Amino acid sequence: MTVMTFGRAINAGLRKAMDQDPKVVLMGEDIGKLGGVFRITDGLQKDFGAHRVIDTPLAESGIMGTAVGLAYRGYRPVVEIQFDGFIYPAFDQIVCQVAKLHYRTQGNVKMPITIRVPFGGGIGSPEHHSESPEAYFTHTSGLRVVSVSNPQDAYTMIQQAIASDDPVLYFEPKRRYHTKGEVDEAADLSQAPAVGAASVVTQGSDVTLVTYGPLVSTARDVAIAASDDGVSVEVIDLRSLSPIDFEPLEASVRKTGRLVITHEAAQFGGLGAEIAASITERCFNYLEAAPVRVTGFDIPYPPSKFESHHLPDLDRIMDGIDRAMGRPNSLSALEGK
Amino acid sequence: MTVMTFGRAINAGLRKAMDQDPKVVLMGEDIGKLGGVFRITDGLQKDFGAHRVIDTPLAESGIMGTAVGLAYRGYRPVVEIQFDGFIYPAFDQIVCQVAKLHYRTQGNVKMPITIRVPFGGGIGSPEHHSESPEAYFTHTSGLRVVSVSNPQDAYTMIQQAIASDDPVLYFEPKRRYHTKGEVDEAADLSQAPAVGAASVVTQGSDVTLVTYGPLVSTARDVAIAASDDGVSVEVIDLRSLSPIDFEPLEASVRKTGRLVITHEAAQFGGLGAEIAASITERCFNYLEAAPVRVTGFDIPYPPSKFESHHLPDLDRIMDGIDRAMGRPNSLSALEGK
Amino acid sequence: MSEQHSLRDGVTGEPLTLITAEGQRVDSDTLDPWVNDVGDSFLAGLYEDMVVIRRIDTEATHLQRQGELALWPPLLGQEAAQIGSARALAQDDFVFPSYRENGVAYCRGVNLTDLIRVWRGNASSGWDPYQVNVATPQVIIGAQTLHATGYAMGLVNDGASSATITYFGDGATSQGDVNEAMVFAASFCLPVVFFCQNNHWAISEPVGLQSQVPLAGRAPGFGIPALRVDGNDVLAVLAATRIALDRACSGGGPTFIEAVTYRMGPHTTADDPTRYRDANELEDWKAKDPISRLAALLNSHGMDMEKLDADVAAKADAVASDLRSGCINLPDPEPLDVLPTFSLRIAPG
Amino acid sequence: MSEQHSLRDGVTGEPLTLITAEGQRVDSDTLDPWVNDVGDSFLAGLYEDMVVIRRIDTEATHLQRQGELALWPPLLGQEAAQIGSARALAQDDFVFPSYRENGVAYCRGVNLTDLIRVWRGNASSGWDPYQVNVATPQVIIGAQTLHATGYAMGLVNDGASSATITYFGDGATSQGDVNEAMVFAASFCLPVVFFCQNNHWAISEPVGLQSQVPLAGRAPGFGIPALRVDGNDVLAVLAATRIALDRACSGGGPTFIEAVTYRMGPHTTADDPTRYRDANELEDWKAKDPISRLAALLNSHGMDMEKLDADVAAKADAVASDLRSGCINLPDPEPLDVLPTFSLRIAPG
Ligand SMILES: Cc1ncc(C[n+]2csc(CCOP(=O)(O)OP(=O)(O)O)c2C)c(N)n1
Ligand SMILES: Cc1ncc(C[n+]2csc(CCOP(=O)(O)OP(=O)(O)O)c2C)c(N)n1
Ligand SMILES: [Mg+2]
Ligand SMILES: [Mg+2]
Repeated sequence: MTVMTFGRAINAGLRKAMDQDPKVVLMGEDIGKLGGVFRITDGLQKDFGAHRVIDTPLAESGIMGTAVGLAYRGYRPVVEIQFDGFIYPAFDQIVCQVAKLHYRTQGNVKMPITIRVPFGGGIGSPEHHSESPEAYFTHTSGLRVVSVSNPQDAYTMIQQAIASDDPVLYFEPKRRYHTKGEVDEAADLSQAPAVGAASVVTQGSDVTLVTYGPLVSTARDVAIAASDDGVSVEVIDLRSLSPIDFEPLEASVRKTGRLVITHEAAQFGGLGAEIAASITERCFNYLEAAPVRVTGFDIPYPPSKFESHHLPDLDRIMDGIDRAMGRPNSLSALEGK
Repeated sequence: MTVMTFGRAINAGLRKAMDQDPKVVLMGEDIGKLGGVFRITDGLQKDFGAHRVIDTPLAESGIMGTAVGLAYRGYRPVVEIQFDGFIYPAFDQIVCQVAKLHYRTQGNVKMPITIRVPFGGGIGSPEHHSESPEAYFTHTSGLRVVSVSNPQDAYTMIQQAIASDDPVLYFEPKRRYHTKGEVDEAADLSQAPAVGAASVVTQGSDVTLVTYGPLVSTARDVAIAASDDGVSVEVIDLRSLSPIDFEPLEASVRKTGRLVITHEAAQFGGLGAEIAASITERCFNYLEAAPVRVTGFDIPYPPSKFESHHLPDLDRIMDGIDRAMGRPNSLSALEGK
Repeated sequence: MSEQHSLRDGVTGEPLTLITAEGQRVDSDTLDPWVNDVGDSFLAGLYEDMVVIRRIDTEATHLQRQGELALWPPLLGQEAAQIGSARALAQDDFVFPSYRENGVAYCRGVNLTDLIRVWRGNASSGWDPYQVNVATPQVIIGAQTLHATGYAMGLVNDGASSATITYFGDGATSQGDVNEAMVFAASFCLPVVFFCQNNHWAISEPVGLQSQVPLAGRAPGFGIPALRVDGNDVLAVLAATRIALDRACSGGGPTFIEAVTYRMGPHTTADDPTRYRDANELEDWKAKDPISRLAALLNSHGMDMEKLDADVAAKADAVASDLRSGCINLPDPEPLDVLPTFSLRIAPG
Repeated sequence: MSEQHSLRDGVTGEPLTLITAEGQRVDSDTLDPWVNDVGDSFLAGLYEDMVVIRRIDTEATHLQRQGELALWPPLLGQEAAQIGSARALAQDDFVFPSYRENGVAYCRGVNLTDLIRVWRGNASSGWDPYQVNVATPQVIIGAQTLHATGYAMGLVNDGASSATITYFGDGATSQGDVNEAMVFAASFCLPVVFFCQNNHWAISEPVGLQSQVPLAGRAPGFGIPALRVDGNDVLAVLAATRIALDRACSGGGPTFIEAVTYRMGPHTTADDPTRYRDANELEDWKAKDPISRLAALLNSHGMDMEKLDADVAAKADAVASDLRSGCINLPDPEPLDVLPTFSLRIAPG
């Protein structure tokens, strides 16, 4: 076990994947000498060469389309999108090519592309640097989507994503890059939890709190704070956003009867809607209350002076728990209206 | 009242909007002499000139970005995207510019752009010609999204969309272009139902069936077929997909206690998830069963020989109604598993 | 002719030609050295190819009219562009086509039934790309040019000495992707041939709407050498493609070829070109037909055209009949085949 | 110098220059006619502008270091490119900038406090574009070039005789949008000036990664005339921009200007250029500083530089102090201001 930051864990995972498979190549803007604007690829170009850690021209569709061609040729490209908000120029190549080529060719052409996306807010950046676009991709058939919440998962899951023959979007909670945690670098990948498996982070019996990525650590804090209030919260880290591993969620909701979902992305049509709808379908007779969603507002990501109000935080999630528990909450005053 | 096809009704609405406001310009591929591949703009270039009905170079991002500039200058561009599957190259301009500019500039710069998208399947076309990408846009804050289901709405709502200072995605169910219906061309726009208002198409008391666009007419057929089965179905045409006019939905579900939602788009993260989640939040104590979704499969749109299996049709929606009603249905055999 | 002059000609001037519309062999300093080995029997082979793919095109159009195909994108008029380029390729070279390169696919050995699976609605792609080194037809305009670029990057990394060729239309040159592909190919000096069939129309839009200057002129600004050739001249196209492939395979990087040709049919069987284009234009281009000019040349060389035409017609008939029976006998897929056999999520809805 | 020769020079050869790095006035057939009216007092004004915006830049960088701004994108080294072009504009011309054009914004009359709202995190845009005819800073690389193109289309439809100018970097030239903007501008012959500040770097990527040939050479392939000018020469930039605006406003369509300059600071205050670039390169460019060369020229003309520098410093001090106090006194927004006052949907979550 080594203690390392989140960012370092991804770096170590990338290094291991590159060591093990010469077909793994990294591509992106500024990932070479600079090591990426977040330094996630720090040192890799020096060690593996510019043909495996490729600084590309400034064009996301170009990067993604080139990665498709490399995958066609048998490579396993790992693309870094510099910030969440810059993935959209590549949207067409992702949705029409990366996601569809294996279906289009009846599986003949595989697209083992990993798309790394530093995402989410909380770092005081200007527009387009703090977005949570995951729902666009979870709604796209043919893609796997994961998000990681701790250094160990970051390390393991980047390797699993690269090893997967399906294309994977790998969402990195950028505001947690400096969080430290223990990582077992020697762990056998085949013994690690499946990339698709959700995990119960904190056990509880009153209410199930589902989240992923940057809000997992907030959710842990919520569980602690709520227990002071006498509410026992079971926190589940989704890990895989598409497909979702519904079984642990169902099991938990059958036990608690109450569900809160939280994410930074806008609520309308966000992943929370799918989780709420699916769990309602699967556990209708167990639910004591409607699933509650605590999310970013349905507005473009606001200027950074507002982000503390925009992002779900301990207070807002606690309030969501109160709503799920039928306790007095911020919406109580609106009741009956 | 004039009887006209769906396609003709849009054409007439465009013509009226252009007549009334010289700032309305149409842009797109092949919309001039050809009148568009579906002939929706037939005759308009001849009558209004090539500076108002603009055949553009073949580049969707270019079209959308140019439309943004025209809107900056005070124009009201109406962009035709030739087919649903070709909207993705414009995704960045739509999501980062069209949707955000009014928020970014505190409302100083308005984006009264209408984006017309022939969408959905059922016309026997190859890949990328039959998609239902609406959920990408309904999840994007700052956009209005509507879909029309009959010639009268097509005629009225295209004018309302163009008149709106917000950007509007206007989804046209292409397989209904030849459907005929009565259109009141003289009707006063200010008397028409608001563009955001859902409408109850068929009244019923046992189950609420919510849909939009191409499946509204299927839903009507379902209501008739179900009534033979002794089930009274209330059909609601959403009309506005974002924002959703939840009140009539709530009222209906309070009455029926059961909800079925159907759309052609994939289920996972589709608009049906939002509707199910929102109605569960709003009507939890009235629901007799979990909301049921009947949708396209979670796969890329399949080759056309499969589309009759992929698209929700009368049988599959009837089955969804049976599920909502707790009657024997296609999933009964799986129960308890 | 000075090098300077011939280069300008080759990029933005009159298209380079070896066989005139009348079937006369003319010289070109640029192209001639690349077709020294081409004798009459090779030319006769190209002739056969062109006749056969025109026949495939006609047959498929009939099948569409008869309701056996959902759609067909004819290549009528573009036979020389497709055959001249495809016959320059080595087996290892990889093709990234658009939807219109049925002639190229034929040359690569795509099975006739596989050729029409997509257009009958049975499949989203008719063949396994790795069996014939041809990617599946690309519908998103221009997207494939980036795939060719990425594949070429893989070739370089692998130390392979083959190339990719990507086909796209005049309309496609307006797409960001095509321009980005040129940026990437130039930046990494990749073995890609950008083969633009300027058939003068993008559905109803004339090429002048996309660009008011010759399309080949676009490439040098990206650092990519370009050649503008008569796309109805199968020999000129062969020569130009050989130049480009030779450069690619010897580490010289990408080349852009504009093959100036004409789409004599509709955009697809769903299109009605009389709505937007002048019948005279079509007549002008009929006089430049790629097949008849080669016939005239072969005839002038003393070739027994009666025999050749009979042989070629027999071959074309056989191919057409295979195509038809393959099409008609293609069984409808089973409903459950809609589901992928690999890991995609399926909603229960 | 023949026209042919001067044109080639102007596009892909050495950048056109009027004031050398040493501050010597040299001739240019292409540019001279456009700056006949520029006397020493005008030059002194440009000098003041450059000093002031450099001072704004320094002050803002300090404010960022002191935690008063979240981020700042310095323009150090690019003063001549921004001032020379901005001072060529008429009031009605509309500017579509990237995030780095704070010097241009200053010239257009953007209020100093408004200038830093975005960088302090108070707003997504600091000013009302219609008050100053400058769009808000664009963060999505290249997107603004299409907006300039569309606005220019509107100008033509309105019969207006003004133009748009859009600023973007060397890195941006690789984006599809920038290339599509050239396609649209050329196709419709629109009054757009594509003003590329080639500052040699896109964050850590040298310009050679985007293009191995001069960027100005890109445009002619789209049918757009181009000028490659010394971007550290404020007079050459002024002349080139005037040429482009004149062409635009008289129906001649778009022009592409490559202003060859250098980003002497970091990409933004969050960047550390020592990780990727050689200190010698910076030294070389310091010798080509845009401000000192103009000082040398004015000095050689007998201008009283002591007085000028004192006046200019006073002005710069005043501006810097306004900027600082505007920044520090900017109140934090009220939480509820996060919600738009117009029709967006708000989730209750
Ligand atoms: C991204 C995208 N936009 C629009 C279309 C619709 N479309 C199909 S073919 C075509 C014209 C293509 O013209 P060109 O590139 O010249 O090729 P050609 O058909 O002439 O071979 C258009 C607009 C598409 N397939 N993809
Ligand atoms: C679409 C997009 N991709 C990536 C980025 C991240 N990014 C911001 S600035 C920059 C470099 C821009 O370089 P250049 O165009 O030369 O302009 P400069 O910063 O040198 O003025 C990058 C990659 C972005 N803002 N937008
Ligand atoms: Mg064409
Ligand atoms: Mg730069």
